[in-house]
Amino acid sequence: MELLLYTALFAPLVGSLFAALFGASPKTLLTGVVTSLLLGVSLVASTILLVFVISSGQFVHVEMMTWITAGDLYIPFGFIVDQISVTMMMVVTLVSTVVHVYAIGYMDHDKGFNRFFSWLSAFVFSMMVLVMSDNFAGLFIGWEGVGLCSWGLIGFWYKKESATWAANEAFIMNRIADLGMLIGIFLIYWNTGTLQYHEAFAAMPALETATLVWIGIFLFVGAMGKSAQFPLHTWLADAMEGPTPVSALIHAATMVTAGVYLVVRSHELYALIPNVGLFIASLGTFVAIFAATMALVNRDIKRVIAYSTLSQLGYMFAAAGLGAYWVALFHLMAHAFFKALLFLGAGNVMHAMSDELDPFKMGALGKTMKGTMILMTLASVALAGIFPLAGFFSKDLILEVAFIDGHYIIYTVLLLTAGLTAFYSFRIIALIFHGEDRHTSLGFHPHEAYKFMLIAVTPLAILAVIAGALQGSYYEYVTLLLPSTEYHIHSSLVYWTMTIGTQLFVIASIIFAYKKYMSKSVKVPDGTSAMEKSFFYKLLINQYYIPYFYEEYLVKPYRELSTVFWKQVDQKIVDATVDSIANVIYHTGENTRNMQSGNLSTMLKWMVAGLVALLSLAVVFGLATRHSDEIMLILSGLGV
Amino acid sequence: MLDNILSILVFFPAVAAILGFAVAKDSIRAYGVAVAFIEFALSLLLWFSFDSSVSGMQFMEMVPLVPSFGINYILGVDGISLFIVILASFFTMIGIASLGETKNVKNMIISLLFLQMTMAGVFVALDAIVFYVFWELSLVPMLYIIGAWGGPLRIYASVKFFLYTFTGSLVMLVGMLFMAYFYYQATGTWSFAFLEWYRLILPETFQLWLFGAFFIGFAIKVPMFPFHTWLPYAHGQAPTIGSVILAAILLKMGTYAFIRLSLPMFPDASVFFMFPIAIIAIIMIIYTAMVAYAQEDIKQVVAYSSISHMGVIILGTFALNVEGITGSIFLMIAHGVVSGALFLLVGVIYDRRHTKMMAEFGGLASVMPRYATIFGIMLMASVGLPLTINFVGEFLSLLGFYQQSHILTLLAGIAIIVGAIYMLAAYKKMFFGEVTKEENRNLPDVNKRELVALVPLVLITVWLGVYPKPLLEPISNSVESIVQLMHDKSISEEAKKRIPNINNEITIAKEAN
Amino acid sequence: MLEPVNVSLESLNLMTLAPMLIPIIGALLILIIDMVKSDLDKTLYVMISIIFLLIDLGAIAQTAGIFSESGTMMGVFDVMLIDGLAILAQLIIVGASLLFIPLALTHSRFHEFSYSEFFALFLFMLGGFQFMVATDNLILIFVGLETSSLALYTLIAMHNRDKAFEAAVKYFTMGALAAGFFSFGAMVFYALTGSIEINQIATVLTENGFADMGFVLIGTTFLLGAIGFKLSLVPFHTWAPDVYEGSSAATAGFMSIVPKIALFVVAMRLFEFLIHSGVVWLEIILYIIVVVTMTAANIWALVQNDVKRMLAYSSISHAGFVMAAILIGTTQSNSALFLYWILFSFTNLGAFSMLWISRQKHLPLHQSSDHSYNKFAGMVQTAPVAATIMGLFMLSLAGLPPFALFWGKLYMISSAVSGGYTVLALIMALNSAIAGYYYLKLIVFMFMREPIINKDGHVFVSNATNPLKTIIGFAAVGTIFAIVAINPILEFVTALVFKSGY
Amino acid sequence: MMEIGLNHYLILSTILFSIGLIGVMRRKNLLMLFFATEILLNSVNISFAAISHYYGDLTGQMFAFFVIAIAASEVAVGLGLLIVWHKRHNEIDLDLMSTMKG
Repeated sequence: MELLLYTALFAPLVGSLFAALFGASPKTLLTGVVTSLLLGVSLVASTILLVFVISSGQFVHVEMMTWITAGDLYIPFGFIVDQISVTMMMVVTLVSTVVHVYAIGYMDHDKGFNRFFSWLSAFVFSMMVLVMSDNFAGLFIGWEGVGLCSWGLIGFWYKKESATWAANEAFIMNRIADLGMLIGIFLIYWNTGTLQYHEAFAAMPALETATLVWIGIFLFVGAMGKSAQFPLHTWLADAMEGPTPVSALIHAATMVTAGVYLVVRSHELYALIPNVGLFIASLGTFVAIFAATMALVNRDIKRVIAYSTLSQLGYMFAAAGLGAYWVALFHLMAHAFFKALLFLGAGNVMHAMSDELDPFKMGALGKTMKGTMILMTLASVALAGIFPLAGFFSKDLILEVAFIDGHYIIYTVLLLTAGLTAFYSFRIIALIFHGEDRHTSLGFHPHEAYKFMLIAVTPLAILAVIAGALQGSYYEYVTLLLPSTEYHIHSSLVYWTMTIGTQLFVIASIIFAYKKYMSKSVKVPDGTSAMEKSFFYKLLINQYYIPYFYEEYLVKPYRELSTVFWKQVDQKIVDATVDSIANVIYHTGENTRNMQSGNLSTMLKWMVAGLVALLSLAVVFGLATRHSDEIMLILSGLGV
Repeated sequence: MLDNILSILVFFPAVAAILGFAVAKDSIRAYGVAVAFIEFALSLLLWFSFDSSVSGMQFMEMVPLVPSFGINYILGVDGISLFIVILASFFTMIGIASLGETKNVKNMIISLLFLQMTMAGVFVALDAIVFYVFWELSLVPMLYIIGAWGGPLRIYASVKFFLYTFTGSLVMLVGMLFMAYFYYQATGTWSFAFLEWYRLILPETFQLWLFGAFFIGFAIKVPMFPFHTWLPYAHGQAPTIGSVILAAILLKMGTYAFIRLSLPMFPDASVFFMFPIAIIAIIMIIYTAMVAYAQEDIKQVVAYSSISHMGVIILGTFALNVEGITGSIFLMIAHGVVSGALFLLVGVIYDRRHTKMMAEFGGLASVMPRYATIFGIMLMASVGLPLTINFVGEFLSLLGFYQQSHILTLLAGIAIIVGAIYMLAAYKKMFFGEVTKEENRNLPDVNKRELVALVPLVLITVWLGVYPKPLLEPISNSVESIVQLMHDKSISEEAKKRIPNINNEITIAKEAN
Repeated sequence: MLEPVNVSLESLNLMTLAPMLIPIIGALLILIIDMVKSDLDKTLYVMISIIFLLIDLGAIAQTAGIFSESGTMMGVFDVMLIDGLAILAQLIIVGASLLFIPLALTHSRFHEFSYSEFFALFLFMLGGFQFMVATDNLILIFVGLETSSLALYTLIAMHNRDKAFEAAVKYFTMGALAAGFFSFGAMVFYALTGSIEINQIATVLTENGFADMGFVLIGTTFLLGAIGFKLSLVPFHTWAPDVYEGSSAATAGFMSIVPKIALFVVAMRLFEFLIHSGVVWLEIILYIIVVVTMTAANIWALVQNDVKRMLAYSSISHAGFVMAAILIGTTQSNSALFLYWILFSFTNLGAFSMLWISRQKHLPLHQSSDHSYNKFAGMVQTAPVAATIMGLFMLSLAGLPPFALFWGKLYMISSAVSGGYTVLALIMALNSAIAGYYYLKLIVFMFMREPIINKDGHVFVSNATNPLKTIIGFAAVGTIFAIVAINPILEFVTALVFKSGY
Repeated sequence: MMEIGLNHYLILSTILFSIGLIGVMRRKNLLMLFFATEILLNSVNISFAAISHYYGDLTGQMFAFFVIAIAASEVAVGLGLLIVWHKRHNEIDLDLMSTMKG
């Protein structure tokens, strides 16, 4: 088992290093193949581990070696494979294998082919570390590692200003969150004296609530960064600058869900502090609808999908916050499949349209790219949560959870969001594949992607369809670790009305979307139509002016303040004071050197003057002797 | 051999330097490399024969110099100093090895060897006066290196560097003399030996004054805000090798001295000044990081970033617990490696373009991929990414100080954000985007000689990031003994509370098991 | 009916007189030789003087031996007084002179050395100094002081340049004034106590408990004026820079060491008892003078553009620094004084000799003064060894460890600390920092600038001959390896000082 | 007719001394300057003589003798210098004697 664990963990690293060897050299298909194969290996290993865990219900726990020891602090490289981590491992390895294979085709013509695969595998490795570590420090390694790789991959086309900018934005925003995480870790160490999950969580019930609340909050701040929760969400949309496979793997399936994973992983902590849980749930809910609204109007396929990812993450947090950890995890898994699928589909479209992203300029692509259309529609249906696809089981479950726990506001909002989700997903489907042909006039000649790319993504498609069916068995084994709260609405009447109601609502919005965007009248918006003038449209298309706000009120001031600090404070004040001291001394010399006039009689006068001065001092002293004691006081001050 | 390996370590380079005068100009480089290599080998030998389980001093040597005034030549090394010594010899070696084309290279190499002597001396000296001798002597070669091979402002920079530090250390000298005098009053004999001074328990007021006197000397050396302004000039003007040694080793003298002198000798004062100093450290971290962000000259960015990192080191030192101090010592080494490497990298591009202005570059990633990669790795190390050497140090330092103050640590933690900001911005400016300037279009990538210097640094960066244990263990051992000493010596309640008592922790742990 | 005066030789204890007589005899001998056969080569005179100095040294050693057995001894109607201070001072005086005399053996011929009188006067001067230090009789001090001074004026003048004469005249006139001060001061004390022997004065004054303090202060003031003049304490220092600049580098170096140590001893004898018997006024005055002398001289040295002049100011500031020892007045500080001065004599003599060997006989047109900073620019490229040695002396003067003067400073400041003069200690330390700048300035010129005037290095060693090189080498070695000598010197000095009750 | 006591002598000598001092400060002519210094020294002699008579021991007068001797030799040296200077510049004005300054 240990061997398997190491294989699963290090196969991607090996792949990455192998690819790195050819980093600077021109494209060699080899790198792509090798990395994909190694990931396959890792996938197999994880599968076996999964089987083992399911069958035996035990963990695999290894401690590879010591990392940091100082004083009482002891941090090993320890890895654990339990129900939670193995789920994540499956998701990660599966999606990434698919993406790798897909990318061989997608990055076909790119100069940085080898570099790309090196980064991508490196990412997988960090992600594995993140999910498999058995302590917070190890988690943090992965945490930062994925951040680094996402930096490298968002900025993969480093010649594009926007790409590098987005990369740095993502990294820095994550850094802000990581600080929170770090503080959380410190709190855990100084209060429980360890960073190992099981020891730490075991010690936690003994601590007073205030501390726990702080720990919970700080850890969640970390989670917010990675999972791009409000207000640290802006980087995710910008991260779409990266190649599409990257978006599929990192910014849909795996990295962004790390936050959810963290919350699920520390469920024992959050179970102790329900208030924080509720806060998380509320924030999640808010983000869900907040992101969905932005997705409604956006005119960039990838950004739309990014926002939908955001809103789905909101769902997950809502679930996790309400204590339905296994539900959250389940939705995480399901979402990974169909969202990755969606992105890869979008990737095909991009290729076909030579990197054009505005759906309004497409239309009727269905004729030329049937396969992609089917895949994406499938994914969208799953996302919308239509029975019997994955989305239905995972998402509706979350709604039920909210309902049963009596958080009706959350419930309503999430329900609404479900409708929005359906609408915007099918908005782009309609715009891309159906309706009028708007692209040929613009001189695009779309073509279907390579066969093997389509084949590569089929596993995702299949899972997107059937994942729901696994719910029962999944529940069985994951609740060995997570709190096993069954969610059953007591009266079946309510249950059915709810379910069917939801379904109808969703379907309705789908139809609405189709009607609206398949009509002949749809044309490339030119900022004239009434809708585009409306306040809400502006608000949404500008993402609620949040990026603008950040730019104006955070970035700019920081830049200016830095300059002030340098030019004014550091040079004009701090340094100037030092120099002025020196100058004062020097100039005193310059000014007084004339005392030495070189004229003999002046010199003699000086001598006599000195004598006279001493004599007068003698007189003064004679007087001073009367007040000798005060004098002594002063002198003692001088140390005389 | 091993009995006075330390003396050999200290004086071998000096002797070699004197002999070096006889070596012909064209073969001096080889000579220098050879000597530096032997020195490095010696330092490694020291490490291998060093017993990590012992917390106290090892390889002690003692020769009376001025017995009537209690000045003795005492050397010794423990976990705290060991690795800095090794680092020093290491950097001298790769520094000489990577030395580019320089006018009268002979003088340069000879002064480097003398510098190596002083650096080794400072860190192994256990007698205040001997310590002071090397401390001051280290200024001279540096003065020469900056002043003779530096940029346009070199003379201003070098003189400023010299006088500023010289002034500070003179105040420190007065402090030392006071310390010796107190010792004389207490015991009736003069002594400047650290280990003797450790045993002296001073009343708190004295501690405060003496701490202040020493502080001025150390703070200027570190350099701590607001005494830092000499550093940007020194770095900005110094030749690459100068900046490398300055950043990697010379700055560490100050922080090392804090741990070696201030803490164990004035525990109460250390506690008393903990928060003021922590605040200064935080100012260093954030303020200088912002200044670094504003720079247009890549070398200045690295220079200011050093100050920012030194802030973290100081913070860790004044955590006054094992985790923090261990972390700060480790970070000294880490920062030495990383900033040294960064300065070397800046030197690489400077040799090619003779400018350090970031605006002059852009898109280098496509022109010099290897260079970009190494720079990237070092950048990530300097940002403190886990599994790189810096992270271990920063993590421990912050972790340590968190025990003393939550909010201050939170502020100090901003280091990891601002650090990322200026470093990534600089990297973006230099390496990303299209190649704009013609002269950048076909710059040669890093050559062999440069790789010789850089690759080892990269390896160390990763190796110690993944497996810092061999360093952490001895360091932490020695630190434990110092912290224990501080706890036992401290008078005030506050101090007793702030400084953990290892022994009883251990006993508690035993009871627990 | 007068009784026949008969004095036993034993009671005279002529041994105490021997050290002073030897150089005087030497001087007379030289004069006689010159009368018998004139225009002999200077080397002869140099060697004769060296021989006599060596004998003198032997004699001092003798007295030292006796002293170590029988302690302080009086002689010759109790005018002579041989104690630790006297011995130490004489050792320094003679030793320094031994290093100085061979500087006459320059490569290019200089006017003064061709006269035998030069050496005769030199030896007379030494005799004078030795008298000064080996007595506590004000008359004898006065006589010694004047003998030596007058000889010194002439020596300076013999350098035979306009500036030299100017210097001599200035020095002389102010010296005359100082002599006036001295005699007046002595008169006051005589009037107060009816005695002119310092220890007598001390006893009388302490007996009547400083009844008329006012007069004591006046007397002290005048003596302070006279001594301050010789020690070049501000504001009596004005002669120093000009005289140093005017006279040859060698003489300047000599002046910066030998006369001062003699005066320090006198000052020690005179002021110690006053301070210890609680004349607070003197303490304050000295405090002020010490601080002002140190600081002001340093500040003026900063702005000089001639190295010799800079060194002049620097030695003023050093004198102030050492004067602190007398202010502190503990055994430690007094021994620190001697230690410091021994080390200082090494370094300073070395520095001045470096100037001396770079001295051109005739000033080039484009050169304002003998030793302008510009002259030394880029020296390391043309004359690396010389530059290094010069730099060494500068660092030592700046008090950079481990070079000679550092140990002096160390011990001096330490004595201030132990004496309870905290602030003073700090001021001393900071002053060394200021001083650092101008010593550094020369180093900067030598090592970091491009040559301006002298493209070939020969200028810097134009005067060098083997004897000179030897001396410089000697000084250099002494400067570098001082540390090994510190302990013996320190123990020796402390023992002597302590034994003579200071 | 009042008795002339020690104090009168002392006062006299002090006055003379001050005259000397003033002379030293005011005189621009080198020769006159030397005279002034002579006055200084001799003013002291007066009081020495007086005091030693007052105490009735000879030390003071001995001192006076020495002072005289020294004064004489000073004059010798001084005049020597003065003559050389006059030879070279044929003037003995102080103010022209300030090539070295600063």
